[in-house]
Amino acid sequence: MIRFFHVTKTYPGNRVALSDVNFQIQQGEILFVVGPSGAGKSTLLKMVYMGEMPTSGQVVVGGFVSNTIPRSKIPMLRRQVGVVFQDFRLIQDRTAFENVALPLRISGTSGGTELKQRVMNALGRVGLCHRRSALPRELSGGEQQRVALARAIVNDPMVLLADEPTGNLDAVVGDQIIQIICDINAGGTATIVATHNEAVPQKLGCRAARINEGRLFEPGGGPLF
Amino acid sequence: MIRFFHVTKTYPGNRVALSDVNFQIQQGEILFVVGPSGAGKSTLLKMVYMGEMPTSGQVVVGGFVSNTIPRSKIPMLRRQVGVVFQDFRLIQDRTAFENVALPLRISGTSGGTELKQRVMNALGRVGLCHRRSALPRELSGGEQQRVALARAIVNDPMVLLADEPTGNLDAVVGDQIIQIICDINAGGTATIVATHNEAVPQKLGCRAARINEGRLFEPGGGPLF
Amino acid sequence: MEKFLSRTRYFLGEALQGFVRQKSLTAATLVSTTASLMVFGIVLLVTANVELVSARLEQRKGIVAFIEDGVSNSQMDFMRQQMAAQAEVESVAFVSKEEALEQFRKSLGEDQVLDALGSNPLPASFEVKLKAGQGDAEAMERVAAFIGSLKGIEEVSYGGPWALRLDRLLKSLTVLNVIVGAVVGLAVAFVVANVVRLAVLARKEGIAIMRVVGATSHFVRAPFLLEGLFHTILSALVALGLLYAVHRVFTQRLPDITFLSPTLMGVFILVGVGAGMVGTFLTLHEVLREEWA
Amino acid sequence: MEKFLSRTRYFLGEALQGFVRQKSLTAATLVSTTASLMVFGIVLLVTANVELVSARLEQRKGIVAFIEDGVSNSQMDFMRQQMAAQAEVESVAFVSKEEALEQFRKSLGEDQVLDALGSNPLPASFEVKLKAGQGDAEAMERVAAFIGSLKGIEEVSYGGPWALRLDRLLKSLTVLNVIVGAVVGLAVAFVVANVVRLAVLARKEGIAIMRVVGATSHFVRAPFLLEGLFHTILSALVALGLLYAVHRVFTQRLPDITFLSPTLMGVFILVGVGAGMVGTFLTLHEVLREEWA
Ligand SMILES: Nc1ncnc2c1ncn2[C@@H]1O[C@H](COP(=O)(O)OP(=O)(O)OP(=O)(O)O)[C@@H](O)[C@H]1O
Ligand SMILES: Nc1ncnc2c1ncn2[C@@H]1O[C@H](COP(=O)(O)OP(=O)(O)OP(=O)(O)O)[C@@H](O)[C@H]1O
Ligand SMILES: [Mg+2]
Ligand SMILES: [Mg+2]
Repeated sequence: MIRFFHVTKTYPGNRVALSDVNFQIQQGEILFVVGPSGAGKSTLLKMVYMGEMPTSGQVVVGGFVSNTIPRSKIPMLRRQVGVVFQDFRLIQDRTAFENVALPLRISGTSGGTELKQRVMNALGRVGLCHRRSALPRELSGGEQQRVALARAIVNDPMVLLADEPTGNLDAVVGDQIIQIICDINAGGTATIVATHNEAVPQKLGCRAARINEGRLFEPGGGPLF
Repeated sequence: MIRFFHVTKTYPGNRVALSDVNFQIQQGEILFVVGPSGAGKSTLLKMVYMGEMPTSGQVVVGGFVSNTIPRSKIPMLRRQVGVVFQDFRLIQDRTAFENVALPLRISGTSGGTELKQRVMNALGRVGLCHRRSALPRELSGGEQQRVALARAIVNDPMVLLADEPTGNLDAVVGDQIIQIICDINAGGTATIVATHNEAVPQKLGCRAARINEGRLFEPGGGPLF
Repeated sequence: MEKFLSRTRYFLGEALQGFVRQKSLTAATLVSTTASLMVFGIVLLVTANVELVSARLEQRKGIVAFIEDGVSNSQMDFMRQQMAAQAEVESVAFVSKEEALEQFRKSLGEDQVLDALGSNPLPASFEVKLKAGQGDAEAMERVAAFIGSLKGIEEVSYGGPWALRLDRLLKSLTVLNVIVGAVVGLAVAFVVANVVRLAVLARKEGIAIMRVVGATSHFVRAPFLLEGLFHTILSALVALGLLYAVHRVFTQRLPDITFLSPTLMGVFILVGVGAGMVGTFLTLHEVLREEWA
Repeated sequence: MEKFLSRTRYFLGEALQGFVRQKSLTAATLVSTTASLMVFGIVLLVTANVELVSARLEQRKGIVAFIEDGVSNSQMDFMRQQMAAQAEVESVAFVSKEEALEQFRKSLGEDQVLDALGSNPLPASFEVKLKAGQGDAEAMERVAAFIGSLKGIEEVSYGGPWALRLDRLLKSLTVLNVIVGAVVGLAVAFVVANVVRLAVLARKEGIAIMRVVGATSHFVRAPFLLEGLFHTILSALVALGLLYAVHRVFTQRLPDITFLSPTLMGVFILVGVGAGMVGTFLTLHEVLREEWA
């Protein structure tokens, strides 16, 4: 489903954010990427939805290959990838409901009533049905984060990316959120979760890779893949 | 320095975010406010810089009183309050340097060379001198959070508010950041840190108050004050 | 189908929201575009009326060739053949001296004066009708000159000079229409482009987010296109309404004045809406190009 | 002092950034404002030149009163007193028949024809000069009428009708100036307001952040005010430059044409810059009012 093949990303000014990263995730697999601030976690996720392109190497997601994908096909890729951004990226002048509905509107896969159902279902999973009419600035940080998760899963994506999805959440709600992500994953969605909190994958006993200064290692082994 | 007196905040739609909150912080004191998502932590901090006004009760910060302060005086208050916002609030089309310089430019207290020194000093404390020319979108989440802290402390504020200042940071950098906040506090700045992570004040053995559904409790006692 | 409807409703809602949100801006836009379009509309109105006059004249357009006295019948037949052979000529009718007198008498209403004349002073004549569509002033002039050169024709009379002047006026009006249309079109395009630019800027972050969530550029553009379309259509309609009001005021004094023909109405709406859409497209192209790719 | 400079530099930098960033918008703004201002400038240029002609005429303004032959000296003295007693009159000079002849002879350049005349046909006259500032056409007319009514005066000659016409022209030109100035001012205000609105919208979040970090509304507004000022000043200067070029082109044919007087130049710049600033202020007031309080 997702495969990184010798991926290196150098930002302007010779900042190496990823260097020779290799790994592979099948449908239904989950990978935690753990590392300190500035390690390259968000950059790795950006590569998956092709918000950034590798400087060298190749990223393959579903049938899309980073080297050959035309710009006009990128939206098709992104519609199959749900992302919880580290900074949420909610549209400020839309309600929680409309923010969650956005991917459905974009893919145009559902009519009025079905759309409503699916949005309320997603909001329900993150426990925010009662806040559906609130604008992002009327939500607490953690609530915004949960709305972002609802938006990421509303479309039953093939791939789910979550960047620091519990950064603004207390232990109780944080565990609930991780549980939701695991549930989605169990439904067959390939999942990558980036976090600075090493306890999260440990508690779950999940596959975790450590990233530091752009290099990815699987603990108890050499470089991955 | 800061005093909350029977403060209640009700958002439109009858959402009670704070209810009868009382506490007091002297110069040089630090208070951790710990609580789950949506408990009212950010709302409490907003009251201090008067981004929101109490529905009833009174907030006193320095010489400013929430009931009587005219709108035109609010900027004067805010110049003496450094805030690390939960969502960072960096200006997207300014470099890290310019973002940190903003409070100095606003208060107009320093000329060109002094300004440069103070900004670089603040960036140095959070370990980001080398990223001074980066725009926010070129920084990782944790780096943005640290720039936000640098901006909050560059002006030697009388009050420092930090909302979830380690939400995007790994344990190592997070501890450094907390250390910086404690240092600033030790210099006489009244400080409030809001976090969902109970471990933080425990580790430091600092005064901590628990907030839940808008009610503030000091552990081992009844409601505060 | 339901999906299509729901999507259209969504785009319409989005567009309307931008339209309604900044009222003072929408009002300013409406005023400027309507004012520009009114100028164009008035020029078109003048054109329509000149066209009408010209068309009426056209109906009456014909050439009368007066025949010298004493021309033989065979000579007349020859002349008639010559005239009818001209490509522009539709029909040639002979009016004898007697018929001419009869017509004249009728037109005067049984007057006695003519009888007093004794002999009939009116010449026989051919009435030449030109084919429809061949009736422009120059063709008429050419045919008249040809007929006048025939032996046995005493004089040729036709509406030439008047028609010529009118045709020239119509031609310069057409040029004026094109120029004014272009200038007004530019103004409308500029104003609408501007309001669309504002709409896009106001939703900058929202657009970036949509992109990252998988929106195609069509999806992003649709509401802004609609918003531009709203502005232009509203302006065009208001301008058309005002124009009609102006027309009504004039008809109270000059009841013969016509409103825009369907064609001119089409031109008017095309210029207004077309210019607005061009402005919208170009701005969207400029503003949404790279930054939020 | 250093602080003040650094702050000013900061505001200027901010404003310039917005100015430079959106090049096509800045260009469009410049074109529209400059075009509007040019219209105003040309009207002012016409005014300046009519004023000039009028001023020159004023200098030469004077009344000549021809005296009937055979008026006695005492009668002349009386007339002279009467004229000099008028409030508007500055001086009265007597020109005798002989002096008149001498002047005429000189002006003809020693021609012989006059000698052949035998007797001197030229009348004696008074040359009446009006006080400066009293020289408007109506005053002159009044004085001329008075002098004409004196006994012993044969005829009065003065530049009256011409001056009157010029004065009227000047008055209607002043009205035109006010109207055109107002319309152009409105247009400039609208265009500048618009570009400022765009600048503010483009920095919406930045403004909100500044506010929350303690910026006064003055601090937030300053760069936008400067940006509006840049646009207007640039437009005014470019328009002034173009106007000067137009003036130069005309002077090649009509070398007497003058450029704007300092006063009119002041009016021009005041209207351009003033309108731009009003537009800027109103927009900032509207756009920055509550949303980011
Ligand atoms: N657009 C960019 N231009 C230049 N440098 C960038 C850009 N984006 C990220 N970087 C740099 O690349 C490095 C990795 O960034 P990344 O956002 O991937 O870190 P991260 O692991 O997500 O960190 P955090 O936990 O703090 O969010 C950082 O040093 C960052 O400054
Ligand atoms: N502007 C607002 N309008 C309406 N409700 C609001 C507004 N701001 C906050 N709330 C609500 O008030 C409650 C407290 O919000 P607050 O932001 O203070 O929580 P918090 O403790 O900071 O939570 P978190 O840890 O998730 O950031 C939440 O339920 C939130 O939805
Ligand atoms: Mg990150
Ligand atoms: Mg919060």
